Order: sequence, then structure tokens, then C-alpha cells
Amino acid sequence: MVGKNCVAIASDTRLGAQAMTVDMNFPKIFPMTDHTMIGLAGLATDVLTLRDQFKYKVKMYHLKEDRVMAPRTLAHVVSSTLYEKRFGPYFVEPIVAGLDPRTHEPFICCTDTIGCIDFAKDFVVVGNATENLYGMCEGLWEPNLEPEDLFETISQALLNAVDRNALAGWGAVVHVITPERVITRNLKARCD
Amino acid sequence: MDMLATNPAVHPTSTAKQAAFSPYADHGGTNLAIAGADYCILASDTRQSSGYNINTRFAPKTFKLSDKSVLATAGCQPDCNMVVTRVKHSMKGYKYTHNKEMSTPAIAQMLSIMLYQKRFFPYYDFNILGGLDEEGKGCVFCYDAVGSYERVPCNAYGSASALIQPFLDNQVRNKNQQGKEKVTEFDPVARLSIDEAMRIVKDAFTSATERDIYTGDFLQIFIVTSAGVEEQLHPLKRD
Amino acid sequence: MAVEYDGGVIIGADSRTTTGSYIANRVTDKLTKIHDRIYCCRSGSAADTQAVADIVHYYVQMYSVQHAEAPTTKVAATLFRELCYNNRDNLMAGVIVAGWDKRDGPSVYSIPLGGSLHKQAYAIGGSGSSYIYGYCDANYRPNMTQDEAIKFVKNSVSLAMSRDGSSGGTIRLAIINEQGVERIFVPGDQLPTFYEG
Amino acid sequence: MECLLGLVGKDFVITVTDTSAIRSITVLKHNEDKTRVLSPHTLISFSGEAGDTINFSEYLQKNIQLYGIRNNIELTPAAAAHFVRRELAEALRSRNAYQANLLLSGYDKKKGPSLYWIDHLAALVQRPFAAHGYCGYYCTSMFDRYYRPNMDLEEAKDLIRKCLQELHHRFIINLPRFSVKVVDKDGIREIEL
Amino acid sequence: MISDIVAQYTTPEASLGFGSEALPSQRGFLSGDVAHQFNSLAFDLPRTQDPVDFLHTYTDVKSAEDNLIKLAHGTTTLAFKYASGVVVATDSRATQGSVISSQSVKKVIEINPYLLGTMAGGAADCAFWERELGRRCRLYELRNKERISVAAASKLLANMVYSYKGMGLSMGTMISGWDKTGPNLFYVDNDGLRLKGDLFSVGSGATYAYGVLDSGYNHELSKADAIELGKRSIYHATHRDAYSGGSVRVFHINESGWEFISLTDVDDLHWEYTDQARAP
Amino acid sequence: MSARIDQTATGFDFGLAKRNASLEASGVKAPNATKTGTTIVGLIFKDGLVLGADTRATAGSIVADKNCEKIHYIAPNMYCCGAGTAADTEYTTNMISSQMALHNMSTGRESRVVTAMTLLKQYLFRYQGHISAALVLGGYDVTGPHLYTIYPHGSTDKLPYVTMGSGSLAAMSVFESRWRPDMERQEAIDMVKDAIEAGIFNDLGSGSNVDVCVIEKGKVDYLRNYAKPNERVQKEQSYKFARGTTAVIKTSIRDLVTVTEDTAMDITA
Repeated sequence: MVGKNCVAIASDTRLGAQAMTVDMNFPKIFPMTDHTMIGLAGLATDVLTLRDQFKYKVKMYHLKEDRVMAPRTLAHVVSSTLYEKRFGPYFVEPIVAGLDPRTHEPFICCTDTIGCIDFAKDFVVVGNATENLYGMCEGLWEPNLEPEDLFETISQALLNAVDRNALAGWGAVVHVITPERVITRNLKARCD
Repeated sequence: MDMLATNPAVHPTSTAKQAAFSPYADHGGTNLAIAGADYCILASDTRQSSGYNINTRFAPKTFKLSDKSVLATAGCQPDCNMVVTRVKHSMKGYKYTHNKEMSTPAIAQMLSIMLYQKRFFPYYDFNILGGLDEEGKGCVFCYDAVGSYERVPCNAYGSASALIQPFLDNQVRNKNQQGKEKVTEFDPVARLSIDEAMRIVKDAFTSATERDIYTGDFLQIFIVTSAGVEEQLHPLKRD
Repeated sequence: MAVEYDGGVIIGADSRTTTGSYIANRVTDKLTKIHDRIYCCRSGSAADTQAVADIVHYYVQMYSVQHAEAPTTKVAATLFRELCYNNRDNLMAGVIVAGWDKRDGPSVYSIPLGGSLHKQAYAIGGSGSSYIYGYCDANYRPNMTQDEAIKFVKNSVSLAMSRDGSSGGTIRLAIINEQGVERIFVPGDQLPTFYEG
Repeated sequence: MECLLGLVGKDFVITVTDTSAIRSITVLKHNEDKTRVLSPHTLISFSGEAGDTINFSEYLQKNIQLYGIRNNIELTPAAAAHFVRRELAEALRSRNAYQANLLLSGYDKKKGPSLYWIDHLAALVQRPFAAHGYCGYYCTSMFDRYYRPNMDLEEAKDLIRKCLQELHHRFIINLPRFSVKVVDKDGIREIEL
Repeated sequence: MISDIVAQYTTPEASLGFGSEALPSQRGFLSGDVAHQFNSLAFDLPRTQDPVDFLHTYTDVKSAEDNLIKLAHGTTTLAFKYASGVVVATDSRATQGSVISSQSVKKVIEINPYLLGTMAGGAADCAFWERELGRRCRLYELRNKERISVAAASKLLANMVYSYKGMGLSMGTMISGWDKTGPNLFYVDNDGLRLKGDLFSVGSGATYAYGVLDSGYNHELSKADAIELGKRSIYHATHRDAYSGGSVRVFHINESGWEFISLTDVDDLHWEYTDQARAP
Repeated sequence: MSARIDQTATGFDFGLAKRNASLEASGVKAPNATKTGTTIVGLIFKDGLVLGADTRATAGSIVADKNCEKIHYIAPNMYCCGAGTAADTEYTTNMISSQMALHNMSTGRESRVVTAMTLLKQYLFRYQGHISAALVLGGYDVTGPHLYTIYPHGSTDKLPYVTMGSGSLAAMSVFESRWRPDMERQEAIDMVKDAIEAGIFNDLGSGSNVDVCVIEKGKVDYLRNYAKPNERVQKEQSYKFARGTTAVIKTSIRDLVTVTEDTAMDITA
């Protein structure tokens, strides 16, 4: 979700094997640069594999180019990594959210499993509670929310959406990225 | 053994091989209902579609049963019409037998059994029965296809139900909001004035229209109060 | 379809390509140029036939550069046969090759789906052809004049178009002889008409 | 059919594995050891496809021991866990997935005891307690109910006893004997319940 | 002759719908036991080669056809006998696929003041047949001037369901109550299986409940401890099983019949228990 | 110095295909790829050609992107609208665009539409339709304006007016009834807008806005969101929450001053 000079990214923290909840502390959002984070929803093993791959690519970029990778660039890196596996894709739908390192302009996007980028100005949703999240975000979001208000809106959207989906929930983590700082909060979510 | 005389497997049904015919089709559309202290709102869009084509932009699927009850249907349109016809038919029989209009909870129980009677050839139709109960309080009953029902403060069914339902949980039942009074099972009535509820209904449908391709065209709203049933029609996006 | 006549060949086709029941292109040009005096009629999968025709066109261009003379129709037809036969499991392509050359004069070759090659006096193909076998057998005569041949092709194709759902639109003809190639276009509203009940 | 349990205590990790080697309906062996020592303070226990589990865990054993010899320092449990996950994930692409569910328990001089749950698709998560196989359906809720952080050995053994008793009581498969191993600062040892 | 032809094309009156039977049936409105007129609930069947296969295609979650009619499934219920009665506890979630359709389902069905039934599997199946069982138990009382025993009631349900064996009903229920012989508990499911027992758990979260229930059970529990054990077992099941959740509904049965104890949201229980765990 | 571009070394890696097959067999459902239902059109008028497209991308029955771009740049004088699997249209047009740039540099001439068409058709033919991209390619080169449709299996048509995508029937009805040769620029643009709007309103797979791209000799006007007939109405009320509405367990703030290193293995003895 995009706010006034800030972006927020949130995810549930469940790791499950079909019906059984194995772990309640499996965050799916990974920091890539100071101002950019990646959220990976889907098959746990691919989430971890891609986290390592993207972290590697971002660090190599930093070493080679001696500048921090902008979120828009990272979006294309993610997209081409996925499209390379067009006929045997990773079961993951990534979200990229962050601020441009120079202009601090908010940027969010998501891609499908084969890398089709969806640049959005308001919000993007992925995972297995997508329909619920679309309903919530479309209803609650409004432009130019301050970081504190954006936090409330994205949290309410996530919590109410996962409460209507059996396979999501068991805790939630929300990151709000502003030019000065990253505020990370763990929410008190239903654990049933 | 008065139930089913013979074992279904040898039932003398036609032996002709059934082509890939499916008796069901999903005609899309979304319904929503909110029960208030002294009112009940039922809203539904009027678009009927199959696949990527719009059959018509105005095919109402919510029907007034009496001054105190309204039935909203969604799913396969012929099944929906059949259910509405049979409910009206039974209500008329009840009126001639007992010389009084059926109350909404009575209709609810009857509809449940009527749907269960088709348990082995279900109606593809997800109903929401709304209205005022005997004490004049708003009531909403939501059903699955074969008759399991439950009285709830608010509910959404149809193609965009996954989009609207969490929104209602949040805004009507105040879920996940610290400090706000929760709506419990014992008093399943929304703590909202009619105006607040109407605003939420309209926003819910404009949000659903944005994201669900099967919802749109017109929004038909029935407001059931002690004064009777008021019907409104509002335009929605047509893309 | 294509037919030999005294001094050249006439090649003709309808102009309808469909995807399912929708007419994707109602003015398609199914007469594809392979060389100055060699054309082919494509039927079956548009993608397959276009690809095969492009490849043969490429080889024929290389042939004419290497031999400093135009290829015979037989050469073009054999190239088609090589491609269609060797890939017959992955292709759905029925091709009729017609042309004029110094060695053999006018000639018509037919390469049906299986990839076999047949030199014939006239050849018909595509989904509409099954309706006009009778008419063609009854009305074909060897060594027709150019006008007789044109009328023969026009009538045959028009009959096929009226009976077969996936044929229609306009008729595109080409007269190929020593002088060169002359294109004839028969708009959809000027087709020869027959008894339609 | 096989069962793996793991539990992190105050300064140790307990790992429980069943000891039956079963082929179709027959128990071929009653004292099968379903664990491998990866390094003096790291133990891996496995369940799944017979060939895959042995082959894969011995492959890990060799490589981690080689690391110790080459670098003259024992690979920490955290590093070992991520190494195992990377190997398993890579195997997913080059061949059919290894049908091997793993529990990796280790003791790190600086960070203390740790337990890693890794499934056959290479999902990895660090857990205070974990289970693989059908015993998870019974024991996970018991762990939720009775587990406390920093349990001592006696309390942990008591909880494990409760779990095994529940399995004998409710679980259809008869798993008569279990091997219980403890990993702590002194290394790996087998104990009796 | 004519009537045979006409009969061919008109659906028999009885199958027009349960409600329509309020009309006087052919056997005369007043003659004989009035209750009989409600007996012949004829189910409509699809005119296909194999009606069961038809139903499977359109309602089974696992069928290839993107099943249009998802029925509510998934649950955790338990009941156990102990010294001073029977504890019945259930969760309250209904799911259709991975969508939670409700978090407030009443899964304990009050058959009569001395009999309780629980709901697991098909919500509509359990609700309908246990309501039908209530009707028949009432008829039994009217006909025999004494309350029906739990064994007989559970047998009635088993027989009713057995007549539809294989047709796709999905029901796993526990009939419990207090009768002349004291507290009784029976497990009945849609295969017609009927088991008398002291302790059962049914549903997708049953194994999790068993873990806590077995380890905490003993026959001499106090009423308060028994109720707490029942509530806690359901909580642990909802915590680990994705298809159970909502709130825990607890009933207690003693000689004077059943008594509704509590309805507690699982969320409150979770944080209460985690604080408890951290406290000592 | 061969201008031939080596197309064999495409970057597809089939490594996971075997794993995915076994995964799907064990019941793991593969998330679906965004598909664009789409209405895309093109028509030729007196001084050049006009391309048009809607801006809705769908994932199943849900609108994934309400304002996506379906008109892709190929060359300075050439654009291409894409329908079908969104990622395929994106990457296919992107790849051919880069090959056209290379071709342009090595031949030193302005690129031709037929070149792009041939590159696209051979690429799609090679993948036998598995890369599902249905394209409307239009451009104005030295030989004049050209308009092609390219189907996922690799077949192409050259026509004065074309429509593709799930809304193509609705759009074609507009063209069939109103198209005339040698129309003026504004009349052509209006007709394209009406055709796209026919798709937007009558086809559920298309929606939101109309993008138009007018290509004339040496001049391109890419009119992004030329028409926006589906603006959302003002919401009835704001749903801003009171601060503190959401229950929080733990908060941690990281000031973006220090760069945190990853947890490297502590190798001190």
C-alpha cells in the first residue's frame, strides 16, 4: 500500500502443511535494501530459495554499480528471474515495495508466478486470500495517508481478510517504510 | 421402510449415456444483507452474465415475499427462480391454512427443509433471506445450497462475496477493531443507523464492481422497515 | 484449387480464415507467391502452412541465386513435400503448388496432409473440396482455353463456398503462364450463383 | 508411517525417532537408527523414502565433516541447517525431490541449543518443538499445551513420555520402540526414557 | 389408463416440497396418525445414469469439475462421559473450500431437553437429520409416555442415515444424554456406524483434540475441571487445524438434562492461555 | 558482422518442470498467471494507422490491474498491442523490440514492420502456441503504413482493420459497420475509441480506460488513457481508522542510518 511519501507492506506469518499449521513465525517479507522490501507469497521452499537469489542479486548489484538498487529496477530483476522459468515456474507471487533511494518516491508492484509486473498506484495483493484482500483494500484505501494512518488501514485490511481464509493468519507483521525509518510491528491476530 | 423404496443405483432412470451436459450454470451477480435494530437492508446487483458475455444488465434476483420478508438469490438463475416460486407457493398455502402471513423465521425454517428436499439434486442457488422477525427486529438468514442456515447480522453471497464479506466483518461487526463493541451471536443485529448501513452497502458494491468482472450495471436495494419494503435502484459501472 | 490449361495454370481460392466459428479474416489471400511463376494454395493450419511456405520461399530464393535461373514447379513442390513429409506428425498442412516453367510448362502438384506428392491435371484441397469432387470430375476437360479454365475454377470454388461453412468471402484467382502472373479478384457479391433451395 | 519428534530444553535438544524399518506390511527391523551424526554437536534425524533418506543424510554427513576437517572449525547448527536446505532445494530441480523429512538438532557454544524443521520440499523453519509424520497430528497440540521454554531434562522426558503414551493409545500404527537422543554441550548421547 | 399416462408426466404431489404437505394428503386428513403425513419426504433425484456420481461431480471438494456447490465442512467436536455427567464441546467454524463461510455455527443441536447431538461433516445433513430425530423422539414420548433412551435415539438416527448409505451424506455426530441408565454417549456417522463409548472426538481437528483430551482425562474429574478440559481440547484443535476455529461452545449433561455452559471466542482463550504459560 | 540474431539461445530453463509435475500431482495448486481478457484494435487511415487497447488485466474473475499498458513499444515507428498471457505479451514484444534495435543498428536503416512481424511469427511458431500472445502489430515504415495480427501459434494476417482479444467481436462490430478507406485522423481515432469502448462495456474480460496510439509518417502520438469512461465514483465515506485501532504486540523501529550486515557465521574459536 502506498501512503503520503511512504509505503507499507504486510504479511501473515503462517507456515502450514495443508490443514496443519506447522509454524506461526514464518514471515514472508524480506528487506533487500534500506528502503526496499520484497514479500513472497506461495510455496515455502520457493519463498526461501527466491529470497536468497534476490538478496544475492541485490548485493552483487550494489558491489558492481556502487549504488543502491531502486525498487523499480528490483521489480524487473524479480520479473526476469521468474520469466526465465516460464515453463516450470516457481510457485510464488512476489511483491516489491519501497522508496526510490534518490527521490524517495513511493513504489509498489506485484507480479504473477511468471513475472508479469502489475505497477499499481494504490495497493497490490498476493497469496491465497487475494480476493478477500482486494475487497478490503478497495474499500478501505484512500490516497495520501500518513504513515500512522496507513499502518492502521493496511493492518485492518490484512487482519479482516485473513480471518475469512482458513489457510492464512496466525500472526501478522507490518512494515511501514518512510524516508527516515522503517517501523516494524507484529499484530495481535487470531490464531485459529 | 417408508423412505426411499428402492436402492438408488437400480432406480429405473434412463440408461442413455449422458452427454457432457451440465444442468448448472453460474450466472454471476452478488448479494448482500445487513440486519439493523429495526430495519433490514438487502442489496444485489442486477447483472446476469455467462462466461465473458453479459446476458442482460437488468435481471433482478431479489424478490419481495411479503411486507416483512425479502429473499435474495444468487447462482444458477433458473434454480433461483424455481426456489422463489416454491417459497411463494408454500407461503400462500400457509396463509390459506393458518390465516396469517408467515413470519421471516418461519419462512427461514421452511426454506431450509425445502432446499434439503433437493439434497441429492441440489438447487445451485445461495440464498439470503432478510426481513423483520416477530419482534420487529432486523433478521438475516444465510444458506448454503442444501439448506444449512444461520441467523447473522450481515452476510454477502455471490461472485464477489469473498471481496465484500471481510469488509462487512470489519465495518458492520467491528471485528479486529480495539475499543469497538462487537456484534455477538446472542444479539445478531448491527449497531448502525440506516444511513450508516446504506453508505457501507454502496461502498461495498462500488468496491466489488471495481474488482469483480461479474458485478456491475445496477444496484437494487430493498429496505425493510415496519413501514414496509422500500425499493431503490442505483447505477453501477458497466465495464 | 489449381488447374492446368493450354499454355498455363489457373490457381484459385476462397478468402475465409476462421478461429472456431468466428471469421478471423474474411479477405485472406491464400495464394502465396513462391517464385515469379510459382504459387501455392494453403489449407489446414494457417500457422503451419505460412511457416512452411516461408521456408520454401527462402530455399527457392537461394536456389535461384545458386542456379542463376528460376526453379521448376517440380523443385518447389518437392521442397514442400520434404518439409510436409518429414514433419507430418507436427504439421496440419495441405498445399497445392501450381506454376509455369520453361522445362515442363504449366504443372500442378498436390501435397495432402500425409505429405505425399501428386502431379495432377487439376487439384482441389481444403475443407470445401469434398463438396465439389463431383462437379470438377464432370466439368474438367484437358487443354481448356484460359477463359474456360477461369470459369471452371470460379464455379468450383463458388460451389464449395456456398456448401462449406469454413469457406467463403471472395474468390482470388491467378493466371500463371509464360507472360507472367495476372491476379483476378471476384468480390463476395459477384460470385457465380447456383440453385440454393 | 514413521515418527520424528524434537524438543528444545534449557541447554539441550531432545530428538525422538521410531526404530521400526517397515516394508509393505512387515517390520523388517526393530532397532533401526534413523539419525546421523553430522558433526559432534549436530544431529540429523530423518523419515521418508528409505533410499532417499539414507543416501541424502550420509551425503550431508560427509560434506559437513569435510567442512570441519578443511576449516578446522565445527559448522554451527544454523549454518548446517541452511546448507541442508540449499542442497535439498537444489535437488528439487535436478531430479525428483528427495522424499526426506528432516529434523536437525544442534548445540552451539555461543547460541545454545536449536532445532530446525525441514520438510521434503526444503521448507526450513527454526522451532522450539517440531514433529514429522502422523505423530504431529497428536503431539503438536500436546506440545502446545505442556511445553515451557527452558524445561530441564526431567520435565522434557516426562512430556515425551506423555506423547509416546498418546501415540500408543490413539495411533493405528504400532511403534513399539523409540530411540531418544540428546544433543548438548557435551555432544550427542542416547538416553532411556 | 388415462391416469397412468397423466401420472407419468406429473411429479408426485409428495415431492413437490415438504411445505406443500400441509395440504390434506390422499389418505384423508384426520384418519390415522396425523404424523404419518410428514413421513414420506421423497427426495428428488437427478434423471441420470448414476445419481451418486452426479452428486459427487458437483459437490465433492476433490472432484475435477470446479464444483459449483461447495457444502460447509471441517470442524472439531468432542464429548466425554465422566463421574458426574457428560461434557460436550465443539468449535463454531464452517468452511467451503478454504473460504470461512461462518465463525458462529451452532454445532450442538438440542434434540430435546435430555438429548444433545453434535454436528461434524455436512452442516445441512447433521442439522436436518438431527431435527428429524428430535421430531421422532417427541413422537416416541407421545406414543409411549416415557422419554426415549439415548441408545434408542442413536439407533433411530443410525437407521435413518443407513437407508441413504452411499448416496453422499456426510455426517459424524455424537448423540449424548441422560436416561434411566444414567449418562450415555454414542457416535453415529453417515456410514451407519454406531459406537457406544466414553470419549469421542470427531472432525478434521479430532487428532489435536485427542492429544490434549487423552492426556488430561480421568473419570473422577470435577465438573469444573471436566469443562475446562473440554474447552481446552477444542482450543488446541482450533489452534493447529486450519478448518476449525471461531468459538468454543460447551454443554454439560447431568440427571436434570443438558445445560449450556459457555460460548468463548477462541481468540480470547489463546491470549489467556499464552499469558498463563508465560506467567509461572 | 552478421545481422542475424541468434534466436536459439533463449533463456528458458525447464529445470522445475519435472518438480512441478510431481507437486501438482500431490495436490499443490499452482497459482494462475495473469491473463488479459483484453480488447485490442488497429486500423489504417489516410495518413497512417491507429492502435487501441483497453487497460484491464484479469486473474480469473478478479481484476488484477485496472490500468495496465497493453500497447508496447517495438521501434520508433512501430507499436504492438498484446492480448493473452500478460507476461508472454510483455516479454515477447520486449525481446523483438531489442532485436529490432540491433537490426536497426546493423543495417543503419529505419526498421520495417514486416521484419518485426517475421521475427514475432517465427518465435511464436517455435513454441507452438505455448507462449500465448495474440498481437496487433502496427507501424509506418518507408513502404507506408502496415497492420498485422499475429496469433499465438504463429499465423499472421495483413488487413486494413483488425481486432483481437476476448472483446474482439464487440470491437469488430463497430469496425465492420463504420470503417471506410482513407479516413481523416480524428474520425479514425474516434472509431478506435468507440471500438475499444464496445469491448470495455460488452466484454467482461475488458474494462477501465482506452489507450490510443496514432502512428503517422515520422510521428507517433501515444495517447495513454485517451478516454477514462470508468472513473470510480467518490466513496460515500472515508474509512480512516482511529490510531490505535489495531492491537499490536511488538514494535521495532530501524533508523535508516546504519547498514545492517547479515548474520555471518561467528568463526572465532
